[in-house]
Amino acid sequence: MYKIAKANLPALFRLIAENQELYLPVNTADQVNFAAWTEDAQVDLDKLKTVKSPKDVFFPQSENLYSCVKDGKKISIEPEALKEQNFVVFGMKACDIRGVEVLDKVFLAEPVDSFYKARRDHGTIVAMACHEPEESCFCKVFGIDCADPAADVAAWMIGDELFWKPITEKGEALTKLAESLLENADEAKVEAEKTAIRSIVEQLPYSDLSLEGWNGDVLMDKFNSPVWEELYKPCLACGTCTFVCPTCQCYDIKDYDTGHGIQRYRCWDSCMYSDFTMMAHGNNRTSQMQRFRQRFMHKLVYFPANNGGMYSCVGCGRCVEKCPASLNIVKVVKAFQKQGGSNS
Amino acid sequence: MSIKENEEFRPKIVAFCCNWCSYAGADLAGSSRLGYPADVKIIRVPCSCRVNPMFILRAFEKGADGVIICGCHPGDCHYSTGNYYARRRMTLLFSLLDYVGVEKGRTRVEWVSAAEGVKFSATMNEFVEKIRSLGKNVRLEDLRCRN
Amino acid sequence: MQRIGVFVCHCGSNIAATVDVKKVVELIKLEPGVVHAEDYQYMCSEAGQEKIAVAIREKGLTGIVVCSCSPRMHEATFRKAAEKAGINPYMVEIANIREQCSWIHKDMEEATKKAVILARAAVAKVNLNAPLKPGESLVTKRALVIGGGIAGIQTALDIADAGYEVDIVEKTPSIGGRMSQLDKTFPTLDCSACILTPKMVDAAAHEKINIYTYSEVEKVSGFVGDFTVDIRKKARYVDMDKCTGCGVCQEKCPSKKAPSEFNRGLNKRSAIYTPFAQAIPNVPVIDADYCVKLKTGKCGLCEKVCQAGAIDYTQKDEIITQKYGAIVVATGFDVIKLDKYDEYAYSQSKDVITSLELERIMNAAGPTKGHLERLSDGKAPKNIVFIQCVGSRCSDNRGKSYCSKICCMYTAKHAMLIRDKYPDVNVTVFYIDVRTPGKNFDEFYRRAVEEYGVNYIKGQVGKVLPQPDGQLLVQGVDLIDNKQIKMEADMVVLAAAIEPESSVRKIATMLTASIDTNNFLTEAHPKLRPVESPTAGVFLSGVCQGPKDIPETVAQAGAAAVKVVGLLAKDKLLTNPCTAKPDELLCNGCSTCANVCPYGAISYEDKLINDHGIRETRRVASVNSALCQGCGACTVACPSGCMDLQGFSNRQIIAEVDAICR
Amino acid sequence: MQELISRIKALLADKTVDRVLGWKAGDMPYNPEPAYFETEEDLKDFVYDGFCGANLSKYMIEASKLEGKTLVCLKPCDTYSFNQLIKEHRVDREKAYIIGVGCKGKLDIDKIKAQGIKGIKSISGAEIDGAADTLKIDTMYGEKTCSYADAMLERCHVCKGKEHMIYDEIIGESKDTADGNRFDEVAKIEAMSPEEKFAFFQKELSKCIRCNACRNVCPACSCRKCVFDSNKFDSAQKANVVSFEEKMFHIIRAFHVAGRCTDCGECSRVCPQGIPLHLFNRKFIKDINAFYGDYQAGADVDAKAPLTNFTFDDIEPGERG
Repeated sequence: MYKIAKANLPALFRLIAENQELYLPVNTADQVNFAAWTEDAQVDLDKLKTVKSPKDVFFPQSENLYSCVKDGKKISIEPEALKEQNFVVFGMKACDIRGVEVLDKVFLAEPVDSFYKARRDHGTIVAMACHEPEESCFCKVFGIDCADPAADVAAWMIGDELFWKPITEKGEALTKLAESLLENADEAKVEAEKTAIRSIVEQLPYSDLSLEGWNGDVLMDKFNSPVWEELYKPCLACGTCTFVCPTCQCYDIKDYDTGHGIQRYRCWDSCMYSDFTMMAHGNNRTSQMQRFRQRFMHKLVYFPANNGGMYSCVGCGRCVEKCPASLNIVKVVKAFQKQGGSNS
Repeated sequence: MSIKENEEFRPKIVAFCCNWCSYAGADLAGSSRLGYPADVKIIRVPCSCRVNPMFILRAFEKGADGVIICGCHPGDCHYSTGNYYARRRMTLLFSLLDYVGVEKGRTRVEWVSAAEGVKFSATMNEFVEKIRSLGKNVRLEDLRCRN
Repeated sequence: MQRIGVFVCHCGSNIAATVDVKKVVELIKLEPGVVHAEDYQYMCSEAGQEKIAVAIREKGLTGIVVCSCSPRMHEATFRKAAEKAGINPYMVEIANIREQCSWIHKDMEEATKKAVILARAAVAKVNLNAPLKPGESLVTKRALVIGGGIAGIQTALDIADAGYEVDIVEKTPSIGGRMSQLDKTFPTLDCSACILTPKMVDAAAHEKINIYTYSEVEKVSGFVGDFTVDIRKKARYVDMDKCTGCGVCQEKCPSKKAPSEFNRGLNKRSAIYTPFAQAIPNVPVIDADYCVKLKTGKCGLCEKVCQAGAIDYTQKDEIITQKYGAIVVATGFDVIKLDKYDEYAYSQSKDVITSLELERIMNAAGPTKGHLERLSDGKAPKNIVFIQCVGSRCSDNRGKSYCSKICCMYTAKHAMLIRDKYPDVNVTVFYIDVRTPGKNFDEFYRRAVEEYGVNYIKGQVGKVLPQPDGQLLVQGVDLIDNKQIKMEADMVVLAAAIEPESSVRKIATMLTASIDTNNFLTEAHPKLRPVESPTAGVFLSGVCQGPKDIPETVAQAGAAAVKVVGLLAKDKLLTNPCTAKPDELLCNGCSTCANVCPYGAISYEDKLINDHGIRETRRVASVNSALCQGCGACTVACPSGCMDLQGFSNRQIIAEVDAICR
Repeated sequence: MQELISRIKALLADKTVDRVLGWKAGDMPYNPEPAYFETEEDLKDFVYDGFCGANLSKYMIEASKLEGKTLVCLKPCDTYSFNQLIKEHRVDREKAYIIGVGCKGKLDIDKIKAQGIKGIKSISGAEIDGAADTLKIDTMYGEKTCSYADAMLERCHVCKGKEHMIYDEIIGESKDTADGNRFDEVAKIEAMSPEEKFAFFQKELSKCIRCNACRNVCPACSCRKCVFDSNKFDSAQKANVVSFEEKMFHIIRAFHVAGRCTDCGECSRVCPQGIPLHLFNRKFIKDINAFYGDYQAGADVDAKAPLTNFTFDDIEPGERG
């Protein structure tokens, strides 16, 4: 266990950034999101949740896959280079780390997504415990301990000090790089902080949310439930929930005409959009109810059914805070509980 | 295309000309041999009211440095009222572009009649000069379109 | 993907001298969709068109790009050629590499580069072209002639002789126009009235001609073949059917203070009047501004003396709505106002007059009964100075930049007539140039100088100073002798510039006919289509198109008539297929498009729509393609992009933008 | 609120209306959601308080397709949107029973949280009846207070007034909460240099995640299919790249609603990244007022919209009004 004074963090960031890219929560125009560190960046480690999850560090909202360059009637293809430089993500929370684990299930399974894998291989994650969890958090429901996040390095911000514990080899390497700024520390303060966090988590209003009855066995019951008809109505069909979510992994592949060729890129897509999975014959989901249902069935039924019971929700609560119509996954779960009939 | 310091900057300029007045004005400039820089490329539209703001933004996105819309003089529209609508649309669009920090001179509307070959040529010369002085459009262009 | 053939025209050396056509061919072959490209001397020639036909047949082309002169020149030619060879004429696009490239650029490399880009834009567009089919519209077999001067009369007579109904709308109480105000005509010195009056009578008597005098065009809607026009027949207060034209009312009318328009305000007329003796119709009108009865309710003398009982003080303006297939503008001209030319003392001295006023003075029916006399004191003038180009060929904004064309000749005529009738009068003409192109024109001018001893001085007059004794001191320069000239005159005649009649602006706007900076109506092509307006179905006759003399006016009037007859001879016209077309699946039914449509071509209907399996009744736009003229206003008003314009679709224009910007 | 609920019950009972479009209490003190109610039983979850900011007008597009009448609760500013939708034939007046509900300014939970208030358990003072100047907020980290005015949505500080533009009946008092000029921010930007303007919008728009919340919530963006989702302009791009995309999207969106936007402020309310999107719309409104005379979209169903109208002597593009 090491520690570093909060006042020395800029020096730490500078040191890391000398060698590699460093992503961390930065305030831009009043909103905190993960972004590359620069000397002028307004780093904000106090904000519990960034607006977007940090998933785009590994799975960018838009990324090029390859370019076609036209020369007369000849077309040549230039593949996009894979990530080759190491980088550090500083300040990810336990829920977001679980989010990356969900993405791993999708992108690292065969066939492996080489773009994603390259980023995972080269990224070192410094996780941070959640000092004061908020009422929208429900990570506990998914067995996540936000007091003791596990990544390459775990960190705790306690008072004016940041405590630092390397966990993996990558974590050790980063610790070595930063050793000039780190000093040894004992774990007592950290243990006390963990206890404090856990006791807050116990009191959180959503912590006792029950997911009983949400698994692959009940697929058709849930799918055919009349509850969806009631639930979806306020939904505006925007992609806010999808784009702030740490686990949503759907993307679209499109071509951009550059005038001298095309760039084939992929970008996040949302199952809430009317043109999601649009095909020549149209869409396979024609109503917003179907699209709405898809998102929650995927998170709570299809994904666990295919991934050994792992839910693709991590309880970060971003959708709870950001949905323009105040809908969210918790309300969905509760509505089924209340309705009782189909399964609970 | 990167602009080397010593190389003369040749802007890309899109001119939307209405079929009845300005396109004919451009033809008259041509038959009167009233030159203007080759940087200007004309797109023929039936009326200035056919010019959708999306076309203008599209041009900038794809790397145009200036966009000019030419139509019949107010009152002379072949379709009676088209240029009046165009005038309002462009007034508001240009004002918004100015508001988001696009240099004012990059967009222009000019009323040029079929008889005004001289004016067409003079306007284009002037506009190209203005765009040259403003330099490359870097604020609106999509970087992917550079080569 | 289309199979596109690109044809690059040399236009002799017009294009090929500045644009490397071989290079254009070579580079355009690399564009997607282009399967054939070639160049040729003259694409518009028969051999050139045959090349297109051969390529269509042999290469299975589905789209054509011709890189040539302006589409305004030969688009129709190439469309026809394509159609003949079996592909839809609207699969042809023109890249204008002459007017908008080779003719304005000097550097070959630059012009070639631009030509390639223009060709690429056209190829990009053709890739998205779709075959279009014109609709049909019926032709109303009736023509409207606006203006009843010699131009209008001649046009009407020629159309009527071909067997079609014609209406003449004339805003003054009589047809006849400017020509009726002239005394003699050059270069033959015919009496103007003697040659005009028979034509006026012919027009009035023609069974196919219907004359609305004292009337104005109020509103025009519709399009070629099918115009609907509202004509305002102003209240005449005299029943046209009852009036016998005896003229007693005019004699008895006590209000005789109105300036005579016909005599250019040089004398007065009565409140009830016919403008001149030979007026057609020979029915007076009551000038409400001067009529005592209409102003105060008292008097009523004319009603009392009228044996026919034709006077009707209660008459109101009447609107007549009539359909026409073609409209001819023959609105003529007026002389400019001289308020910006104070140096000639026009407003200070009654003896400084315009040439048109001189015409009235010389005319036997004029204010002086044809005696040449000074208006200030009635004395016979001894020295007359003519000043040319007053307001014509003007480099500043006081006057007109153009030459009024008729002044040199009528001044020679005036000078000659004066010298002939009053040999003791000295006549001096100050001129910049004497322009006499025309049959027997120069001979006419030389007779004025050589036979009649008119004193021509090349030079400009700087000032005319009225002297206390009533004489006028003319200060000028003789440019040939290079000396200042001061001479006394007792009459100065100004050759004031002519300009289109002021009401033409309003009429042009109603007709959506374009007009130039001098208010002359624009012709569809300055050389090849001089009597047609760019607006289909609208034709030009006389000075409204540009300065001309009587023979030219009459010739143009006949030409316009032939064009009208050519139009009216058709039963149906093909309509422009480039009309707006909604995509019902995208339509919101919001009516925004209908709100900007100038033709009322968009309506809404509740329709059962199948939107990829979702069936519902929706309010959707529908376009009447016979009414739609294809301006595209609706396409931009439409927020969802549901409304698009065929032939100029959003994606086509964007493809052109992309091609130009890349 | 009791008066409102009993009136709604009565209208449901006598079949004047078939359903009610209002707000349902959420599972937090601040997250009520738009909801339909069809029975008296449903109405036990009905809520109307300071957090019911959502403009229900747009939901009436779908409600107009249903059988029978829908009772809709509209705040004064929402009624402008409803009128505009009538003007554009998107809602059916005959199918709506409009209760104009009173409004004393709506609250923005983000503004409360921005004051460092977190772990919120309950909030008192946001009820519609007992007008409180101060909100009392019970949190996991102790009791906090926040002034009502400081917690109000931006749009309420430039309130269009307490009058409903269209209604069948009005229940409850409204208050004009305006304490600022809605064009001040616009004027501030107008005064900047082009470089500053560009930097300002670049920074704000760089946050955009293309979630389309602004578009989808907007009552003026009522297109069945947005141009940015169709291939009509080849503009259907979803990427957020370091380029023109966001600017194009937001400029065109603002242009498409120019002269139709009632300035209801929903776009800024819902933006997850807190982008002040109203600055685009208000710029157009300010320009329209300056160039073509004052115009308030949605105030009068029969007024000619500025972009489908003209005068012969309108100012020329590029000139300043």
